[in-house]
Amino acid sequence: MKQCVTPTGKLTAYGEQIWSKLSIDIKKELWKWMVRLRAYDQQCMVWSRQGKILTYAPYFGQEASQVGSAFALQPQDWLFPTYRDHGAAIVHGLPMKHSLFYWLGRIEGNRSGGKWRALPASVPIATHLLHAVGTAWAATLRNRPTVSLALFGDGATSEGDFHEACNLAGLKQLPVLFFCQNNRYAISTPFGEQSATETVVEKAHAYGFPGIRIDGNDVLVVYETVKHAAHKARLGNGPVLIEALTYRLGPHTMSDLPQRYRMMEEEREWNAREPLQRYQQLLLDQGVLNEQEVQETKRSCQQQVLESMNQVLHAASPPNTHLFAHVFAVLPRDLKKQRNEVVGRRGMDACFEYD
Amino acid sequence: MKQCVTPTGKLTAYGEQIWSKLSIDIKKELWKWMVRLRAYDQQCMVWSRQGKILTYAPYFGQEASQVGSAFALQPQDWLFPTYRDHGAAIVHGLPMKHSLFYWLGRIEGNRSGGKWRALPASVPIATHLLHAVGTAWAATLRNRPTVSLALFGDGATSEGDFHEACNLAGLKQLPVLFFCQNNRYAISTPFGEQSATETVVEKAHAYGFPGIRIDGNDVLVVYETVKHAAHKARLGNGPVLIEALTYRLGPHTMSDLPQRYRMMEEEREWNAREPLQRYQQLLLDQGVLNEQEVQETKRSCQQQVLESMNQVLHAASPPNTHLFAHVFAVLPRDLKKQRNEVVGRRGMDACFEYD
Amino acid sequence: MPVSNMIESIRDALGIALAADDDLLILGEDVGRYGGVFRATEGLQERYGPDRVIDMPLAESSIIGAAIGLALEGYKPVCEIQFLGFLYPGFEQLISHVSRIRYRTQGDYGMSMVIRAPMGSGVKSHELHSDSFESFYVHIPGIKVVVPSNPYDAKGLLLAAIDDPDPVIFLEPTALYRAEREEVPAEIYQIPLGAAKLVREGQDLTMIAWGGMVPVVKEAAVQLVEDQIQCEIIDIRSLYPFDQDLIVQSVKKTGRVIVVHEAPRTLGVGAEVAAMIQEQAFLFLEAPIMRVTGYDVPTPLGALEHVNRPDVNRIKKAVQQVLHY
Amino acid sequence: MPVSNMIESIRDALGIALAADDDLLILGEDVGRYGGVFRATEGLQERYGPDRVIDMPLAESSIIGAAIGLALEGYKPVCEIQFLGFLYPGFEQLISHVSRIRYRTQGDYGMSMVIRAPMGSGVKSHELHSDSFESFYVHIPGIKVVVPSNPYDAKGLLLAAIDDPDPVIFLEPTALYRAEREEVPAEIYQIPLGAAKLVREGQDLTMIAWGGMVPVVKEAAVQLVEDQIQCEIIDIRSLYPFDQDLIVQSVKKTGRVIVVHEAPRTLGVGAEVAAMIQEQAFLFLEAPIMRVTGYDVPTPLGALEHVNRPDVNRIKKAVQQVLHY
Ligand SMILES: Cc1ncc(C[n+]2csc(CCOP(=O)(O)OP(=O)(O)O)c2C)c(N)n1
Ligand SMILES: Cc1ncc(C[n+]2csc(CCOP(=O)(O)OP(=O)(O)O)c2C)c(N)n1
Ligand SMILES: [Mg+2]
Ligand SMILES: [Mg+2]
Repeated sequence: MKQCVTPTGKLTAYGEQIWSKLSIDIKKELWKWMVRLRAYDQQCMVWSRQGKILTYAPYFGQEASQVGSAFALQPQDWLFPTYRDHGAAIVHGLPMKHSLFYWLGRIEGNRSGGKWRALPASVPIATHLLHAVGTAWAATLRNRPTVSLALFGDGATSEGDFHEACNLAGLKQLPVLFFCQNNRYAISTPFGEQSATETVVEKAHAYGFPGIRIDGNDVLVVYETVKHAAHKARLGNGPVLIEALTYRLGPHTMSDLPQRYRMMEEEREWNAREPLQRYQQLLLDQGVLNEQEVQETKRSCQQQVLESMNQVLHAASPPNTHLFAHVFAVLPRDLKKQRNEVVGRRGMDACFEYD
Repeated sequence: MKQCVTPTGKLTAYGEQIWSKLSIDIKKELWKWMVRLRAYDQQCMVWSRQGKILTYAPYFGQEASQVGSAFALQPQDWLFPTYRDHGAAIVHGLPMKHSLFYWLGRIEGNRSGGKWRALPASVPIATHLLHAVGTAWAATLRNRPTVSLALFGDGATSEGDFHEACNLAGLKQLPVLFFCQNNRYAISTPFGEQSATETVVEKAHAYGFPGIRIDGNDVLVVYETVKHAAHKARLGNGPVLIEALTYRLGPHTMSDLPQRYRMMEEEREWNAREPLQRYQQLLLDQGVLNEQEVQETKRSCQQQVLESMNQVLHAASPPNTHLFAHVFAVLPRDLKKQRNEVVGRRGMDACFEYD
Repeated sequence: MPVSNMIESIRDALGIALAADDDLLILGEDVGRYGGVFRATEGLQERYGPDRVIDMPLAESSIIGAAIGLALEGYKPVCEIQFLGFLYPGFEQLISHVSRIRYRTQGDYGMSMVIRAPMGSGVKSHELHSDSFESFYVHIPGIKVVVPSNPYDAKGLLLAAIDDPDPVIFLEPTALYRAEREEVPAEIYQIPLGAAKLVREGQDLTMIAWGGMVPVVKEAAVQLVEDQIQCEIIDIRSLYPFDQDLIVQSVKKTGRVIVVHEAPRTLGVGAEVAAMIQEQAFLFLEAPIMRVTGYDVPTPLGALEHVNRPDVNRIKKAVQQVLHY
Repeated sequence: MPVSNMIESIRDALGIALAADDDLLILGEDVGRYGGVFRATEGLQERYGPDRVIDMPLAESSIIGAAIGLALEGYKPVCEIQFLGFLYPGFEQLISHVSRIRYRTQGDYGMSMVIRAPMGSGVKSHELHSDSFESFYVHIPGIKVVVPSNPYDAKGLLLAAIDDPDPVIFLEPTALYRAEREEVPAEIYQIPLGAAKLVREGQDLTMIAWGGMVPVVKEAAVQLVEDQIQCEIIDIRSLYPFDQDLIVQSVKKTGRVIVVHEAPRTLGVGAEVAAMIQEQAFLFLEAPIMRVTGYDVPTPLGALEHVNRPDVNRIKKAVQQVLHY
């Protein structure tokens, strides 16, 4: 397992190398993103418990994987996140506000206007890996230096689509990065009951491309690995499978009870390895950060989250007819009739299209 | 690639070992089965061209793989064949007559009465691998020394179900043998355009069980490999992936034109490596067979094929209501009504159930 | 008599079935130590062990495909698919094999298995968690489809489904899992598949519904009494085979019908019900059969779910339209 | 004017589309050097190269899933699925993604793609090669479904489908591929999706069919003339959206209807047609709408195919029943 920063915040030998190459800006940005994402995630858990948003899938504990991977992308690159990867999506461009809309069950949040290149969260496990293969193929066909990053969990490796995506990507040597956040569990199912292999990374052998196993709680190694893999993929070196070892410190979703399937002891161990603290410690030790900055940043991130929610709560609700918007480019006649049923029923303006 | 008998009919060093262990009976039986299957297959191709049976999928050139693998099974073992593996099915117990019914589009041919343990041909590619995993799992749960043999082609390795079956089998270490007849093509698609790996066998790494690559046109190595793998699986050693290198000398089905996608030259090369001739040569050289026996056996096998067809052509046709037989254990009322429509329409006896 | 909600009565049925038949296996994602995402299998692995209540890898085709092999060997698989919207990866195993193996093997092997899945809207779940595509399964020849609307029926229908020699898709309305508690006998009982239930008698109009729509229709009927309208309510319960006779009988009495479902209107099960009724009770119809349904749009996220899901007002309005046709 | 059969007119349309749009890609199993198992893409890879006419691995989920990614990047995928019965492994990509991505992204990305597949019985194929489960696709919100019944329509509808900004399932009746040759203009033309075709005028009864059933219905109509019965025939062509107006107009004239399809009866598209007609033309109906269909059984092998597939006699008998109701 490749690692740059140990759980106690020390640089490994490999870490020293990487550290010396990176600008202060990037070092700080990686940290800031983790702070921001942490604030967002923690607040959403609270809001979900309070019923202010619907059930929520926290990435708590996986911030390094999500920040490090998405931050390594360039704006033209594609990101294909799951329901747990809104952290990565936010780093790639999704405004928190949009994410909050989504967790409120409002589909408008999914709109990107093409401003960042990502599909909304893929809910059916492993299916989006093939979409990433498709955009990567397009990049190859159009000869553009674009990579596609697909995020998925350890459980996803059992689905047939994982295999099909890897096979096609390996066959055509496409610029796609398969980034698995192996957080040890698929809901309650430990990886040992999921997979015939002990690691995810060894599955790469079956597809003719390299696999790399890294510490997924170490934002530096994640960033460096994805950046390097993306660089090589841009040059035509084909796909990479990255297994980032991490741990979901929170529940699967807010309706989950982790104590049903894992030990407090285990959670405690992983708490000690969590990604933000160790990296922050490193930055403090290295003098890149000071305590005051830490406190200020935390406060302002928290503020940003609250403001986003404020905006969302004050945004106009779409009319009921919004149900019919964007089902087709042009509504078929029968659907227009159905839409009119809704208009009549709710007394909404039939001409209004929410934007 | 493991091999016992070279294309010119000589024993390899490994072949000498195997040869010395086998009884004359088995040596002869393997040959006889190949002669029998060859006669059946060649005749079916003719009948299909003449329109006497419907379109037909020949296994011409793959007899060693089908005989060697199925012959290594015991009666309690399960066989899961594809549309091309009726050769293997016949070895495992399917009467030629039944097979002919099938190629005539008569579903009665699929009935086994449990006399041999096999499902009828699986048409949707790779799906039946999971069925084999299921029966193998049952054997484990019931603690019975039964193995399941799933036959499939090189193209099948691209489907998600291939992956899912291997993962589950590897995870639970089930007594299932995944036997891939790599005949180089999936209809027109060569394996090089099918798969990210050069071989099928290396895919086994991703599932935590061994893979073996053998000469699929060498009935001895096929038989020995499957028998050994089955033996180990019975002892609880889990699955094996066997890649048998072979070649479909005939068309994909009788509506296929192989010259659209492969060179005559290639066909000629593979003709020189075909399975029956080389093994027969070995038996003749070793004095296990003589020319007279060859001629007599060929004649009697041909006779058997013709007789089977005769029986089929003289068998009573099921009534139209047979459409409704075995859809459910007990026909729901509405289906009974539908069945009566057919009775009325054709004036058939509503009570008659074909058997 | 003990009182249960639907999830408890389902768990009760599963426990009874596990106890009664050593060959019965429960297979699914997180059904074991976790007890299922809705707790339908809670405590069952503890009691019957991990070889009877089996945590499967995250792969629906594997769940159904392996169940086929197990069924060939005489096991009775009861599969849990986490949500109906995640049955799609197993769709091929279902339509190409489960539904056809009895026919394909000409009776050698029946595919006696149950596939359970939560379905439908009403709890503001995320994408694909509220799909209500029961039509697909009703259209596939060779399988049966059942949807209970209350705890009592859930237990009796599930025990009947488990006992059935053929494959049964057993759909559980998520919105009803914990909605209502009622008396559910502790003992074994079965409700025959294919029999609808007359929920309420009335002479003015027949309301036909199933699953999550039954309580909504009941509430509408209660409110309509204030307008002197007496609705008859039929809970189809078993969508295939379905109880044409009870429906036709009712329509012959009332002459007016509405069918209510959450699924998209086009080719929702309501289409079949309407087509059948006009075939069999044409001369008795005094107004067109009206469908109150979800719209032909992708299952919405939580915020607009209530617009898509038929509610009391839409139903009452439709009743008035049919009555004043 | 050149004369073509359906496979030729489809190939013609694909060639035109490849020439007209550099971003159009054909993806499928054996579509390249082989030209497709029915030869629909014959010669196209030679002309446009292996980056435009692409042989895919044997994996339907991959074909549709990769097409989604390609469409996100502005490509126009035209996928060939070898037989409709092999679309099932791609069903999840279709229903969970293709049909919902425009909606899910709120218009950011339309899934402009065509999925072509041969369908239906009539040529005594082996298992799964004759499936006619068009209902599934009609029921899925967000996709369109088209079924041509002759070479001329096939070309015009395919060009319209390719031009459509939304996903279209384009189903080609295997039995008609080489059945009939007719004049098909060499130039580009489109037949709008959603418009049915009045194939024959008549005042006694309306026959509704599509795809492989259209020639059968036409033959029945010709024979019925001998009995002084004049049938009107509507070829729906586009199953979603479908041309309710033309149908309703016809029914208002004739008052009697039969719908004919090969798919199983229960929840076949005939159910939707019947439900819609009785909703919209209730007062004009003089007899129940009758369905002449495949039965609710697994698609049979060749030998009994003709029993399942509606034929002229069954249709004539149904017409008599409806007329003498
Ligand atoms: C096809 C499909 N089946 C089942 C589910 C239900 N489900 C949601 S998340 C999940 C577990 C996913 O585990 P993993 O891939 O490890 O990702 P993680 O949740 O740990 O991030 C399951 C089973 C689903 N979303 N899609
Ligand atoms: C799911 C599915 N997709 C497509 C087909 C059509 N088809 C039948 S055979 C075949 C090629 C199979 O190739 P391979 O697995 O190598 O077996 P072989 O025919 O060479 O024995 C294809 C694509 C099918 N039967 N099932
Ligand atoms: Mg996980
Ligand atoms: Mg092959």
